Amino acid sequence: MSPVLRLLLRRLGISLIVLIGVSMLIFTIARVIPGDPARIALGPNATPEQVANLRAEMHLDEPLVLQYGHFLADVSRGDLGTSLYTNRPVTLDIAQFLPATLELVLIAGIIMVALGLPLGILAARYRGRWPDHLIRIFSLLTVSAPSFVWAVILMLLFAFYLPIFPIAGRISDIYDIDRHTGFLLIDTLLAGNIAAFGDAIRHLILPAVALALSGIGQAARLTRANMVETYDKPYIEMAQAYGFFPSRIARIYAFKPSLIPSLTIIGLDFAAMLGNAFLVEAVFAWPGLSRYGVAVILRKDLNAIMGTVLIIALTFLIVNVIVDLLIAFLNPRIRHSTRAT
Amino acid sequence: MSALLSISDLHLGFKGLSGINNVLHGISLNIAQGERVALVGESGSGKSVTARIVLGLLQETRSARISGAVKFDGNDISAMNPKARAALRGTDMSMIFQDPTSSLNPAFTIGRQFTEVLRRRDPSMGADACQERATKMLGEVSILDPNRVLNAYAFQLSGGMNQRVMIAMALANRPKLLLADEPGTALDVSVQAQTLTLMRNLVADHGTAVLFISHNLGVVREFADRVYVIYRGNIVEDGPTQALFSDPRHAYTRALMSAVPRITGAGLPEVPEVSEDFFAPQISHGGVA
Amino acid sequence: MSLLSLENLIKTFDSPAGKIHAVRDVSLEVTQGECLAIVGESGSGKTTLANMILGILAQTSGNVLFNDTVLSPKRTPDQRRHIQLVQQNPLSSLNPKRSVGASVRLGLDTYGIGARADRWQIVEQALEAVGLPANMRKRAPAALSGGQRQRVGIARALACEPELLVLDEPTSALDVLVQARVLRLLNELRASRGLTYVFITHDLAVVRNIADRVAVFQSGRLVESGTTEQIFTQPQAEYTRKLIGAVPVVDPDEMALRDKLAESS
Amino acid sequence: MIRAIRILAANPLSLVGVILVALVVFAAIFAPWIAPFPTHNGAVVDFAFANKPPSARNWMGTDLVGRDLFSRILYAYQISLVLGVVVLAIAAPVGTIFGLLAGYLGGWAEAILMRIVDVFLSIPPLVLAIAMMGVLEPTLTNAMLAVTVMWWPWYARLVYAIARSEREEGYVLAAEVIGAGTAHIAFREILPNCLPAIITKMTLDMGFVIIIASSLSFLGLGVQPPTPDLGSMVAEGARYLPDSWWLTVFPGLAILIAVFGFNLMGDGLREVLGVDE
Repeated sequence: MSPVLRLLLRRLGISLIVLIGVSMLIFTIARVIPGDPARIALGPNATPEQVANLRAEMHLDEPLVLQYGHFLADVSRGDLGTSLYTNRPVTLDIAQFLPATLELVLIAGIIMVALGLPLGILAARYRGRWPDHLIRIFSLLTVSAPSFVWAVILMLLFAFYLPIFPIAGRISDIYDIDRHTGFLLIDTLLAGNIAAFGDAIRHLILPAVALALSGIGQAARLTRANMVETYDKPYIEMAQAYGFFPSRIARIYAFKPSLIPSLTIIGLDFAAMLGNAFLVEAVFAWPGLSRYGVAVILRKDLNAIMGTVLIIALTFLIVNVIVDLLIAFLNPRIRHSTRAT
Repeated sequence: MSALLSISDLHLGFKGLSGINNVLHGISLNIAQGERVALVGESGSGKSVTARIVLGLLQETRSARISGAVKFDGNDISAMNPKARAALRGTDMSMIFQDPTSSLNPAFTIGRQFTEVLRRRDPSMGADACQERATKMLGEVSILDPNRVLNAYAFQLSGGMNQRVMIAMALANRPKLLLADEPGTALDVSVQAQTLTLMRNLVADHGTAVLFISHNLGVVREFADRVYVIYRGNIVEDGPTQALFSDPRHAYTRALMSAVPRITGAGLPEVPEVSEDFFAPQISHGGVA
Repeated sequence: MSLLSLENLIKTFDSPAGKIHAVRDVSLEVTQGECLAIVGESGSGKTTLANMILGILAQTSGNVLFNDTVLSPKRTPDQRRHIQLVQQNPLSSLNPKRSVGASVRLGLDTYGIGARADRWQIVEQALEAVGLPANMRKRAPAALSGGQRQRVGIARALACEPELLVLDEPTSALDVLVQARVLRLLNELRASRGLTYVFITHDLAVVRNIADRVAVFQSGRLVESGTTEQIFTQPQAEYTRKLIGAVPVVDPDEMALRDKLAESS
Repeated sequence: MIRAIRILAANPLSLVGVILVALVVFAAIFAPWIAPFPTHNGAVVDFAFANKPPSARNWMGTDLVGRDLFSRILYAYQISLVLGVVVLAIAAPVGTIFGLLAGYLGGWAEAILMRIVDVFLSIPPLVLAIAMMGVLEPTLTNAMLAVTVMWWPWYARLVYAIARSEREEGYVLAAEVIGAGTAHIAFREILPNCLPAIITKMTLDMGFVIIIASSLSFLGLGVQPPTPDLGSMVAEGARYLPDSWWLTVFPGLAILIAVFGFNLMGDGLREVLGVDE
């Protein structure tokens, strides 16, 4: 078995264990709720009979372990229950709202990597000199405010004072695009509507940048830190002893070995974005999972809350497995782990 | 023979939080074309920084305060701009480090790194030509399966193998001067002995001059034509290897010599760790070309 | 009388690439008061062997006997106390966040040596015994030179009042002048305290000047053992000859010895 | 100590951080005396001055019911700092003990403890806190609880990584050979070597806890009105953009200043204590 395949199977196995743990954690949180979930769900006007019926339906009369068993069995069948807020299966609700959030987070992730890594390389290359200091201040500033503050500031500057970008939403009302994937950037292209594609991009930029800002700072600092450590390695001195240009040493000799430890953390930053998307979506009225999430939370809609958190955790675990595979692909030590050490 | 490298009155200090910390107090050293010269001393004596000044690396460290002349091949390195100094490295000068395995980049194959080194001399060199030249150089360091080695990463090879690769890379561009900083100290004694013999024969064939930096008197005696002994930033004694080893005159050199345990079992003599006499003026046995 | 005996010790590690035989069926005796050198290059299994003697690592099979008692890998405090270690790297062997005195005192507190009130005094005596000033106990390891740290390491081991010291490359990280002084100290301590040494090293020149007997290891096997004189004048194994032949030497008579060995092979 | 002062002096940014943090702490402690309108802390209305832009009377303007924004921000700092201190005072020790045991003991303890930590870390931090606040009543105590529950695993992970590498150091081997107990080695030998990193992280985290707590209240899941909170102030004001810009900009800047201060200070501390990133 190839080392990469072995790693993939191992990671999937661990992810499954973690996912079961997550389901236990979510279940625990949901059962911590003070009061009777059935009563809360039905509201104050329900008859005791109705409450009793719902209690039985939700297995609330059985011991906790059995309740968890029912929950796990349902989840593994892909059944997250019915939302008490929309009266639809939670899976349907999530399928409707998740693509908008994923699109936002993915674009923000791309912005984070595309800006954060070069800034980090630049800072490491000029460590201790003014570009390094400037990038340090920038990075510290970006991580010093929650993304909703950046969202508000960006909106004020680039949607109100300088009306370059639209204020809110995913796309202008004039475009009527068939939803195939739920990802508007893809759907507009499928529809062959370039103008709508451009419009969707213009809507994406401010929320994505607001979401990415703190990630850019973190990625830059992380890349710099790992590269500065690499700069102390003998092989960098060797590259210098062979007279390679400093910029080439930075971009190639120091960057590649430093990228591997950086990637894991960048994966975690990506996870943080899934959470921060809630804040940015609220500011820009982005029709994503956040709106749904906040709505179901305010209504104590347990099934929907548990479903939403579970899906987000699953998304995060998938991202992590992808990051691990990427690392395995980039790291010759894993690809060629044939010789015992 | 004219001097290939001539260092005169070299001073070095590092500016720290609590003032300047002086490391070299005006050392002078000469190497002729094709000559093997050793700089021997204990840790912190200033031997490694000397090599890094010759290479022009320390000049780029902002905290370093350097004065004195370093002439290589008739040109004053200290007067050059960083670009001109970099142009010498990897072409007319090259270096071998203490631990071969950690001195090779873990993210690239040996072949890729070899190609980059060859293109320092000739940027237009094609992939096939590089492969051919690398294979030939690996053959010179007695590597029997060059293709496997070129496709491997450093961590897949043994320390001795990596040391041979380093030697091959260092000599691939036919440098005039090779700097060797404690080569192979991280390796097992038997492997170190083999690779040192190999290196000695190769530089003799190529006519490459070597500045050999070591703390090990035995290794120095077997490798060098001439020796400089350095103690706390001062050269205390210099001369042809034979003369210096048979008749050490400086108190520090004598202490160092007597402290080396002998395989004949001469016992462990009482030696001082520091002494006033260690700071006595330099003694020269001559023999400078 | 043998203080330590190793009977058919075997240590095998599992790795993704298969089993690694670190120590393959080794039997050895160490007599009370002697210095036995264990010599080998990297991968010879000498450190694994040391860890089994110290009870840090459980053997796969075989026995470690101390004073004719079989030691299980789960040692009693008393069994631990009598076998102590001096490590190679004086930089990492002392806790950077604790004072020199606290490190030396650990053994006293662990075994209840001396009255609580007297222990700092015992620590100071231990430091003086290895040639360090008593007031060094309040210093941080970072303020010490390599040689001083190594002396602290020796003082820490001796504070436990052991019978056997395992010395794992104790001088190979030191400069030659410092090494010479530490080796002399070790010789003096062995004589004055009746200690027994297991001296692990790759440096044959050091071995020649400190050991009574030598055991040569290669790839986990005991290749050859004998008195120091025997090993250096009439080595039997080809590997031993090769090791001695590779030692960089400084004297003409050393070269003569090497050449003689080369001829006889 | 002298070295620390020298490094700080050579690093003006860290000094700025220390000053910002000092100002924020000072403002929070002495809010009742500094605030021009100390009563605006609670449910007060003054419609004559409702929704006014910054002026000499109200430096940062007034909110929709006429309360002085500057006074409310000072009081909001109180809440933020108390929350940060309480959360870290619980999360850091709990995580540290988890991480130390997993890192030093290895084997089964490591596998089980770190899988538990993995479970917590595989839900994005804010989402876990949001989910908990979803089932709990939105009060200050519950907000602290939710943030603490999501926070401790990060300390476990940090300390675990350090302890695992320290485990290989010679001084641990030395203590084991001498026969010192597990508790001694974990808490007396290894823990002191983790402390610089823990202290640095706690300083940086003061800022991040403020961010997370304000995020919760921004979503309406944290401290409830009329108690002043920076996050809910921004949320309230965002509906009146761009005309009443001061309603969002000043609370937003207040968060930025406090967190930036802790970040600069933590960054400087990292250098003084010699902690890797």
